[in-house]
Amino acid sequence: MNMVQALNQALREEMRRDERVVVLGEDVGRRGGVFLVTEGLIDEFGPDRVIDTPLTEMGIVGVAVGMAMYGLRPVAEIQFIDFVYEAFDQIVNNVAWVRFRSAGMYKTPMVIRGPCCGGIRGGMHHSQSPETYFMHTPGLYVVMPSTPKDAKGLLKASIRSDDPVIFLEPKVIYRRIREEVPEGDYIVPLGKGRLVKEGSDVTLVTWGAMVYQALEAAKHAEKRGWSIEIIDLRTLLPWDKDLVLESLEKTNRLVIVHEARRTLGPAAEISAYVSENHIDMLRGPVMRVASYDTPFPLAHEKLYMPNVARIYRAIREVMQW
Amino acid sequence: MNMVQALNQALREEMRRDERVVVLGEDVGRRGGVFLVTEGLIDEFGPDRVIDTPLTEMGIVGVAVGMAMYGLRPVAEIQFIDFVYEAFDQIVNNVAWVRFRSAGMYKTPMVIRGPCCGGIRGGMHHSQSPETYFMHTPGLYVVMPSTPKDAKGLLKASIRSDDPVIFLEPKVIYRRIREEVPEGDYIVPLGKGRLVKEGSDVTLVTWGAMVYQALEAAKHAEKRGWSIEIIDLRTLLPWDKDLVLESLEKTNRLVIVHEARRTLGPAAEISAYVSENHIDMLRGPVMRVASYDTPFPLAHEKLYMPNVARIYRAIREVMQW
Amino acid sequence: MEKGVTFHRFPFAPAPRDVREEYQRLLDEALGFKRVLDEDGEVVDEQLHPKLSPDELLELYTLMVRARVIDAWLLRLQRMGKVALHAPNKGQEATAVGVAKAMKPEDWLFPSYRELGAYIARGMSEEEILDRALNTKDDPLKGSDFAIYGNRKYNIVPAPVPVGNQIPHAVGAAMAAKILGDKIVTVTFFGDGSTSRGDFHAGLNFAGVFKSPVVFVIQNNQYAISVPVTRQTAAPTLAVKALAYGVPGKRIDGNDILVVYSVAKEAVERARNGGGPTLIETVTYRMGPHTTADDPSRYRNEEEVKAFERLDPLRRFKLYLDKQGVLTLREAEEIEKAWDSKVEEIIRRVLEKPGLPRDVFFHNVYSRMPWHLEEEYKEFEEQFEVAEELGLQLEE
Amino acid sequence: MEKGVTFHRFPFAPAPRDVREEYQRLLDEALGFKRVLDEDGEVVDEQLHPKLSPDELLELYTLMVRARVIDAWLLRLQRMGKVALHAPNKGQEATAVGVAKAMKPEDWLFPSYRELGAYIARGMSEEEILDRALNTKDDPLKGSDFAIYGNRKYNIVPAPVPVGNQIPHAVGAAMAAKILGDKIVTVTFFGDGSTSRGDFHAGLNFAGVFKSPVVFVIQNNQYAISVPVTRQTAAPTLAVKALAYGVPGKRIDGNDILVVYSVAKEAVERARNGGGPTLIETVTYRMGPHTTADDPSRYRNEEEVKAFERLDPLRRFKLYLDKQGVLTLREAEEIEKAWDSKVEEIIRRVLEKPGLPRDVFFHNVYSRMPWHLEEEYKEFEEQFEVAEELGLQLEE
Ligand SMILES: Cc1ncc(C[n+]2csc(CCOP(=O)(O)OP(=O)(O)O)c2C)c(N)n1
Ligand SMILES: Cc1ncc(C[n+]2csc(CCOP(=O)(O)OP(=O)(O)O)c2C)c(N)n1
Ligand SMILES: [Mg+2]
Ligand SMILES: [Mg+2]
Repeated sequence: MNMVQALNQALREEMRRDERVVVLGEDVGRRGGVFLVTEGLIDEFGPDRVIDTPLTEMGIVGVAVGMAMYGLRPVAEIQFIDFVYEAFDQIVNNVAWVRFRSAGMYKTPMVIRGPCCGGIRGGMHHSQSPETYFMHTPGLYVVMPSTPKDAKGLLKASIRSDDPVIFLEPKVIYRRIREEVPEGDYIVPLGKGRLVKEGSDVTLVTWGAMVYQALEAAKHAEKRGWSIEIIDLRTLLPWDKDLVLESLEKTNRLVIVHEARRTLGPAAEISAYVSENHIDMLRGPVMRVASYDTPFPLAHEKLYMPNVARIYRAIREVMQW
Repeated sequence: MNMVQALNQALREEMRRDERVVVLGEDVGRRGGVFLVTEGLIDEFGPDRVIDTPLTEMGIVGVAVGMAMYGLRPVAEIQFIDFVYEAFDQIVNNVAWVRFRSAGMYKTPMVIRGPCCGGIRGGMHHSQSPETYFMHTPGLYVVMPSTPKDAKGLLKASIRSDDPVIFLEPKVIYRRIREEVPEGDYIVPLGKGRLVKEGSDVTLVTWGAMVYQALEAAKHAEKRGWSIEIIDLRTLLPWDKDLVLESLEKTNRLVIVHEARRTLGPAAEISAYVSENHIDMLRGPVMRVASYDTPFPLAHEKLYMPNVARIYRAIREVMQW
Repeated sequence: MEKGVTFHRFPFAPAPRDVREEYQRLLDEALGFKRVLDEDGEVVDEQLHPKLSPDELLELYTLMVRARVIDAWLLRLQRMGKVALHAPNKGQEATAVGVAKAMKPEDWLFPSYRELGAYIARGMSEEEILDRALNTKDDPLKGSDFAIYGNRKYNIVPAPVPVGNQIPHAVGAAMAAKILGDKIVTVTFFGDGSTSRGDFHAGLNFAGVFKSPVVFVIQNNQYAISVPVTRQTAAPTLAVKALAYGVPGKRIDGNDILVVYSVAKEAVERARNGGGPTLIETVTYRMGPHTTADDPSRYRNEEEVKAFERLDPLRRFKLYLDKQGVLTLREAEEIEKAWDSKVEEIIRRVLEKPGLPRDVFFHNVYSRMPWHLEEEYKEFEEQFEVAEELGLQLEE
Repeated sequence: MEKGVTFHRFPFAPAPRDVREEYQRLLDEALGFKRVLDEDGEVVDEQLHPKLSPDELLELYTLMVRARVIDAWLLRLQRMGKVALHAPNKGQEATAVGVAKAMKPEDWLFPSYRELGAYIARGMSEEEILDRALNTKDDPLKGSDFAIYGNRKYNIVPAPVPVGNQIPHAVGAAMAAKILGDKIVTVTFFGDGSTSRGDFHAGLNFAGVFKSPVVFVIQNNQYAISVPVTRQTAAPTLAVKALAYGVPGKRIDGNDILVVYSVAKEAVERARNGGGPTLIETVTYRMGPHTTADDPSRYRNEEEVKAFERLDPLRRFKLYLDKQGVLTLREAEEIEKAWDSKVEEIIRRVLEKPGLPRDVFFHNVYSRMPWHLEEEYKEFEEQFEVAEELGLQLEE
């Protein structure tokens, strides 16, 4: 099963399980979403629970906030996460802060999900990785799956979460990665990473589609005799500190890889956290491999995003210490 | 002269110097802005150049983008920077990226300025420090002055910049700090920090109103015999790497203090940068003193923001290495 | 879900006659102006005159008085440095109370920050208002944003300070209620300035498309801080904006509690019965400054304020009650005085209360504190030891 | 700047008669529907019929043909994997060309992504369009977003992909021109879906308040991807939305180039002469898929598309030209064929061109590269050496 199907299944099962779960967004109904993540849901659950909305992200999110406050569990689709910024006001002030503002009297159990990240020649507005904007906003969870199985389990966990979740789906692997996905109920808990691969020389922390680049780079590194441990964080806020530190204890070397831009990309937080609290664990620099600090380009995106060569280069760098 | 007067003078002089400079925002005209930064400008320059707008930050910024593309140099006021999020879509996609999108055929020489930061019992929406959201957005400059003199020189430099500038004014020191401010023309270049105070044991990097907390904390530290160097970054993006590294070369200890929240606050970038490129300069952990990862509270704000005790604690910590 | 041409509305033709006629009617209401009472409390529209008992009338009056009294006290408390900020309600009591009384307790209110009368009408006590404003240990919103009131107990959702943010929330809640089959209505208040925000546009548009049970109340108090409504929009009225969304818009005298009550009641019940949303522009006037931080002399004359005093909703309603024989002017004044003393009494008590715990802001960020916040909490606790070591008195 | 009551617009009274009468007129136009040509190219409105010379008519026709030809080629190139994405224009040529020809060269156009005819009408060549779509070394936008065209040379501002973003830009540019005393007009295109965005609300409102010289053109092609316009808004027409902003809104046949030209010309000149903004809803139909990534069969029937074919703007204009004796149907077809061959020829040439330099995206982020980007640039350059070391062929 691919990730689109896994997400579709997660939505379907959750909507069957809990009638408070509704889906809304642009083209999510009869069109089934532009990537077909919501395909067929309108046939099973009808237009009251699978809601084609007018074209305004601010409206989609703002209305979902009201629904969540009232007692529904809305899953709001942003057609491409790059279009989320019109909703930023609603996300910061309301999705994230209603609970605080109301001293816990109201809450916003909702998911904002959408395709993110590069690799499909989507250009500036169909390729972005906006984790930072959300990770810097208290009150939110930020999640990004890298496999179909995780996608299903994480989306279910997100829908059931009493706290709002920004759920980012790397569209380049929507249909590219297939794996066995259990039918029926299971969740992948928020806040827990996944050990993708064990190793002893370098801890490579990453998430989303970069997991696959990291695996490739590790192969090259291992040809040189360097053993690479790979962690897929899955949840970016709060990130799985324990898993990272456990690995670092062994390797004492850290490389963080992400598609988000370098300056204040998520790696900055992980790096700064480790420097602040565990500098004694570090044998050398904490390397960041990230997209460059430019808008996402249409031309040469594969040279803009982290690739195997750039990840390998960072590994080589830390191995010199 | 205080900072409000210095900013007013900067605007007035720039508007006299260059008739393409216009000011727009909520209540900037007859009201002179809620903090009186634009006081009297409408009398001198008329309502065509000092424009009271309808109540929409998206509109203010979106319209200013069009003005800038056409050839004006708009200075858009956001009444409190906490209200900037409605404009976030326009800021990311257009203020920051018009130049890239148009391959340099159009540009957006404009300033978005507004009062920021805490300390006036302003509560959640009159106290925020949103540097991160802008620093993670390529195409922007991000500036925050800490003195009247710098405020004038930096605002002039920002207005003359061909690149767009987010100009954040720590409102708590609007009227609290007074100093001699030169009449007439001078600029403080973007991208250059200021050495506030020399010292040899710890480099304390900060900006905005935290400069004054840092100075206080340094006094306590010096009583214990620790010599503190204080750098006021003034520009957050791009930040003055050379000044910081020069200082670190001497001290080998780094503490970063800011009002923004800790997780992916600006300190994360500075810390990660140093860890990545100059870990050999570091004798111990890079400490961050920041506001907590919660919305800005009305109650007990002085315990929420960095204070002398918390800064001192971080200094003490790095001095143990 | 059928596909096809049924989804097009007269694409290559003018609007049909029935649509034109309906819009003609909507336009008339949106450009018109309805009132029951004139400036002197004389009934000028018998049809809209609600048939209320003397007790009910007395209640409306008392609620307006209570709003005015607590408003004045909050102003004073702010001047004394006890309250961080207050947004005066004076002059706008009729809209707040009239709308709130048109709602049922199970309906949800999404107010802005200038509707004390509505909170009181829905059951919030002066003591609670003061706990909130003074951030005592009993502050129901636990020291979060200023000038904001709300409590789930009364189905009053605390407003976000960024104006207009609550408009789509009211629509979303209304959509949710409809989906769940709850026969409730949501009502949201906002100002003339807030009609310029994206939230207004999104909220009204969704409400129109989904025929949501929601009533939008624009308190057109003529200003958004210093910006007059003529600078806010080139539309001749705010009610006419509703027509952009296929929603009826009514323009009424917001300083006449009887017309507010009647028109709001009709709109609320229409919404409850599946008739869809209504937008009501209540024309009113902000008699005080925008907030305690404002200086209105910079942008308006005292004569102007004076001129609008004749339209004071309490004055007009008192004259009406007097004429109706419900209450003499002197009795009316006595009620005012009594509430004033009562509130003074409450304030004395509330001022004695302890404040909120110093770690209050660590709570209610998440349903459970995540590890990074827990670690920060530890650092937070340590600062008190450090301060002691330094001989510092930490400001709170 | 005077203070005071002059800023209030009939606060406690209905709108005066002149305002009502004006709004009556505006409502009629916004709910109406104007056309010069009927489905068979017969003139049905002599008053709006522009008096154009045969050469001018021929030019209009040729421009529409060129738009349709390059559109079809872009579709083919996308299917061949050469173009990342294309948003077909078929069916909407009359609006694009008609509006563009109503503008002067010094006027500024803020298009969306579906107006090839307008770009061509303002001077953009097929070669330039192909350079853009294929990201050759001559791509004027240097490999930034797809499906977007623009060039300062023709005063065509490249659109942001987030729909509606450009609406306030057009208003801001118009305000700037007015401030600077330039007698130019700005025009912006956007779709029916885009009317729901905050940018539309802000842009229209500013234009109304500041009486800016701007013309808003909504291409109502009945869909926003799969969402029909009836789901986009409950308003009966899109033109009626203008009334919320004190702006006139006109509803016309967007598949009739003559009415588009006439009405746009009038609006543009009105704006130029200080008359303020106009919103024009051009009713049209998207004959193709939303983009090459879309599958319209999921949400609309082939019969529907068929039904709208009679309204094809080229078909109708050809019939008109034939009736007017400007061009026979056969001559018209020959023009089409000629352009098709010409474009095929150009494509052959453009496909030979080298692409953009691999470091292209490091440029035009700032006016001068700041230090952090310079450091990243160094890392960027190093990856090629590393790749070589690893024996890797880097994908570009
Ligand atoms: C989004 C946003 N921008 C700016 C402000 C600052 N501000 C507070 S109230 C106000 C004016 C609001 O006017 P209106 O909507 O008419 O309400 P009123 O205060 O008159 O009741 C402004 C600009 C805000 N609260 N929110
Ligand atoms: C802000 C934003 N949200 C979503 C999208 C994805 N999207 C691209 S085009 C489109 C529909 C636009 O419809 P309309 O405005 O009617 O223009 P049309 O495509 O019909 O010409 C959508 C939803 C986008 N480009 N921008
Ligand atoms: Mg107002
Ligand atoms: Mg459309």
